[in-house]
Amino acid sequence: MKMFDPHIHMTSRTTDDYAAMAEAGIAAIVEPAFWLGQPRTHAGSFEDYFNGLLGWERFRASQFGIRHFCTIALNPKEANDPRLSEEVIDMMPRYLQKEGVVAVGEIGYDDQTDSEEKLFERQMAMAMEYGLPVLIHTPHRDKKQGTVRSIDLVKSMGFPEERALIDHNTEETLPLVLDTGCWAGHSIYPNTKMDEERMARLVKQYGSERIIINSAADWGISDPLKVPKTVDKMREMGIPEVDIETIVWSNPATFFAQSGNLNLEDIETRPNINQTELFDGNSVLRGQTPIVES
Amino acid sequence: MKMFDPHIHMTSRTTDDYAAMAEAGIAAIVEPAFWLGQPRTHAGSFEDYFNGLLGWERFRASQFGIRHFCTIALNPKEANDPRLSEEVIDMMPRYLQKEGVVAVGEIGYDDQTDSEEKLFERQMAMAMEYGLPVLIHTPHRDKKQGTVRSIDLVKSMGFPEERALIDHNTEETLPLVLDTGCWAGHSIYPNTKMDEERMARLVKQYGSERIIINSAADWGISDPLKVPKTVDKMREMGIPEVDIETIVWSNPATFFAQSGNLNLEDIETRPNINQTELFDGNSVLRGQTPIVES
Amino acid sequence: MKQHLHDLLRARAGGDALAWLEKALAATTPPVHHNTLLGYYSGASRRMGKRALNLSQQEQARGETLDAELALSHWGADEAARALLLLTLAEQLPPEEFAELARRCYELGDSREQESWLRGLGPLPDCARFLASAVDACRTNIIPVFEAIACENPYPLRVFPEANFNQLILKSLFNGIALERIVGLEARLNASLSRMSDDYVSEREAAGRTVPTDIWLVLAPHIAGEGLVRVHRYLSHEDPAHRYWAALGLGHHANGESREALRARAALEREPRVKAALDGALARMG
Amino acid sequence: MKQHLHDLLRARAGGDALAWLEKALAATTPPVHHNTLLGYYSGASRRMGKRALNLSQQEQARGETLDAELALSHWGADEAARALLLLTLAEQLPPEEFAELARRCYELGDSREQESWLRGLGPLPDCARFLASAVDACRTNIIPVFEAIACENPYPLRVFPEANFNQLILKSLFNGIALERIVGLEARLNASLSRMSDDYVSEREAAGRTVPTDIWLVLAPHIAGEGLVRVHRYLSHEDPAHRYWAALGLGHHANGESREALRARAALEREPRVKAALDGALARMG
Repeated sequence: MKMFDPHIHMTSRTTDDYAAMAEAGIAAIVEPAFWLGQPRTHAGSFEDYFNGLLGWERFRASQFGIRHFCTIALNPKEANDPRLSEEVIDMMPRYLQKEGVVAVGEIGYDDQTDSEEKLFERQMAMAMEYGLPVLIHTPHRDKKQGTVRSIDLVKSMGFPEERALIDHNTEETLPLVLDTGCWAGHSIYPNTKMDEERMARLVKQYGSERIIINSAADWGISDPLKVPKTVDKMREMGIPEVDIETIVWSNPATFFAQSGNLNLEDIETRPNINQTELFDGNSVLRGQTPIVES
Repeated sequence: MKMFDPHIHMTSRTTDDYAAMAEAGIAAIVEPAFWLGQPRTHAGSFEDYFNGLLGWERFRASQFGIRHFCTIALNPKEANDPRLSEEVIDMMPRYLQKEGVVAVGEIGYDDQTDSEEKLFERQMAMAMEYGLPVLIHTPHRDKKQGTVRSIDLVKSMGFPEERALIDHNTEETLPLVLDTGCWAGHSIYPNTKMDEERMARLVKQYGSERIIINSAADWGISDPLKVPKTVDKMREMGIPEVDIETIVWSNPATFFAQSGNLNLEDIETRPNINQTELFDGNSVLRGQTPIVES
Repeated sequence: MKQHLHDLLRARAGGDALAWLEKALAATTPPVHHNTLLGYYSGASRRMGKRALNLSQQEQARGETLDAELALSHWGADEAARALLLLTLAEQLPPEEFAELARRCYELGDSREQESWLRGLGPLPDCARFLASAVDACRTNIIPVFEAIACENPYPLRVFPEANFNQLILKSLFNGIALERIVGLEARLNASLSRMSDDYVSEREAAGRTVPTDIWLVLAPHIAGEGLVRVHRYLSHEDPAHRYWAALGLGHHANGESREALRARAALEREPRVKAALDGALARMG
Repeated sequence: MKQHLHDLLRARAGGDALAWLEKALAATTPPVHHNTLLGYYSGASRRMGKRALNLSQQEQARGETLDAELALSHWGADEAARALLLLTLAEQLPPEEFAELARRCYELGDSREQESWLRGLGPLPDCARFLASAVDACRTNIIPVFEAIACENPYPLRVFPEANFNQLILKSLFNGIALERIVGLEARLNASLSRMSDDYVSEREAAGRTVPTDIWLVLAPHIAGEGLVRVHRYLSHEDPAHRYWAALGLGHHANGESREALRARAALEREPRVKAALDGALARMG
């Protein structure tokens, strides 16, 4: 089964991960701009990071036949330094017009401070201006309250609900999101947050409409194969194939296609891998026997 | 056997890698500052990168009982923008006084341009001023010439040869390095550059004195377990244990101890791992069952 | 405090280290070369060592007259030297220049430097001006850095607004950090914190996961309705740690609603530590 | 060239795309808002599409009168639009402002934008001022970006100093890029390049690895001594590709030292393509 991991931070992952993901059937990914484990102190770091998402990371993915898209934003964890946030916000319009960018994100709340809210709102407005969907991160701490506040902001701004994906849901927040027109993301983690079995139970209870799952793998203990592993668990628990495919392919594809930068027909076919050229000591493939497809 | 990987870019590797490395016996690592696959365009990006090496990455390693050291430098691949290089060089003294910094590096040649040479020389002078060793990257292209020029620079500056580690050697460059008082590093890569068997043959021919091996694992196809795998190959080919231990432990430890920031007695004992505190959705260990050692 | 730190270091450091320290302190005389100062701030770990100060009884007593809540005994020599350096700078520089340089010490610090900086915040003059950095430090994933601001540190108690203080408590719970380590927690209990903690317990229970046993200390005081029923349930939990902290938390409850539940439990309780907590809570209610 | 690109796009793009293009071109009238221009530069892929121009015979002929070495037929519509935008800007802005904005288009570009920029460098007025960026592009690991400057692009031939040109050739060899794709290679052969290539072959052989078959084209022309002996050895290699490129390279050899070796091989050679190369090389030597 062809799968889509709509939230994974490949910048912090290895080519071994890319190879394993491709092998497991993952054909397309979205890498949201987030933080890197430690706050950055310069806007220039964000520029280099965004350039990396749109250049180097996209190329790394292509070497394994995986289509790489990204979202661009100032994340809430780094939204509290006013000097830095102004500069980052100023550079965003340049990036929001690029073809690999399928949403504004991750935006949302972390500590639920006033400055987070201000930047959340400003970036929602930018998404409206550039006709892009938004990927909304919900906080780890005080999650339910953060989810309610996020939904309230979507509604009060008149943001089109079908273009908002509210992520990292749990048993308690999912029904709140499904009561709106927003999409509901779930991050499947090793041993914590949401796991495969709990996810499968939620699908049994709520169905597949507007339900999305992801691995959110990054620099922490996480697993880039959580989407395929959850597929296995859903099968084991008797969820129909059509629902599984909706959740791990059609839903994320349809959601991000709203950006105009993800073509549903294009992503149905895997891009050709051409690794013949990669013999350089500095390329991802350092002289390994190349895979060539015609 | 306790092992030291003296050249590995963990910023681009996962916690799965840390776990596998610790399991294989790797107890200490050096992460040299290098580039990230794509040139950075702002000095602020370097500041955030250096801070990451000394903060976040060191913490990640500690969670797996691995001691993390780093080297600081403006690498030759990014040494050609004069605006950027001046700013980065200006910030280096602040970092060279920090306790986790065991050398100036990676410095050296990439395209072997004049601006690379100028920055190579300036950073060698800084290493002399701050009493630090240097880690010298040799180029992929025109490697032999680049190695000869690097050795010439060490000699012409009167840099103490025992404090210079010339890296990425091959069959052709190793004898040139051993003819000096410098140390010779070797990067063991999957399928290319130096491999386990060729390395073992070099050890048979040249012995273990001033010989160092590393994985140089990073964002490309590379293998963070190349040091232990080369140990296996050396054993298989009958190299005495004492030589193996010299190469994968004493040599790198002795070399970097010259910085004054790596204590040979300290690193003999593995640091206690205390993972009990790591339940945060944002820490490396997201609620996994903690490992506790007393 | 400056004098005290200086004396503590003089009583411990060797000649080379002290000579280095005096050189560093001399560099605080204006005009101050910022990069030089940043170098000294970094160099402290290497030059002064990281051994804990381990105060004598007399030193401890003197420290307590200066600031009873500062855990100086656990500070490393390098950390004391860094705090001394900043205190000296604060006297020498105009306030704005000092604040700017102090912030750079934090921003450019490795973990140990950041920990030192956070531990040393309280004694700085007008320390509230560094609130933004201290709050930012709470976002870190580097647990020792988080602990440096959250644990055994009076700064959050004295300076953090309620919302930031509550986030700090919640993050401590997430990270398995014992709430006992937070200075002055009982003085900062509030209704929002009870509500947030209660939501967290609901989330954990819905996910079929365990709950930190000491959460009741911050959850119980301002809870009502179903939340209070749940605390009463944990008051009879098979894990005595739950019973202990539930009793302690209920002792801070704003009204007497829990008196019956505490009495009923006290009649059954066999564990001496829990029994004492139950009795203590009942006594608080009068 | 500007007019030509504009005509090519008009002949291909739909109404919406053309309307967008005219708006983008109108934005080049001073005072130019740089961020707006950067937005247009990015937007070209989405608005104009990425289909290759595929020139008609007539269009091809016209293009060749303007620049015989530019591979316009392979450019995407977005790339032509980007080149047109920069050419128009160059006419509208003072040189320094233009250069600064053009550089930002490169630095902030995603891979496709950077590729477009590099391919479009040659036609820009005073294009040598962008040498530093073009050389920097050669450091990339993103192979399509490297190919955009190295392959089917006359810019390195015309502007790169010898050292940079040689690095470009070596990197092409490392990356398995056919040297035939480098425009004007035969005009830029040099002694350093032969020496560097010879060292590379030595390194590969010492490591027990294969050697790129077309390396002889750049290695042979200025080689002597053992290096020349090695070329002669590969002139009889079992792989006809080695024999072919060795013959071609020796045809460019500065002196006649190889005449005997070429004749001897020509007498034995059965492969028509290699035979033709041997005969050609001998003919060049006269």
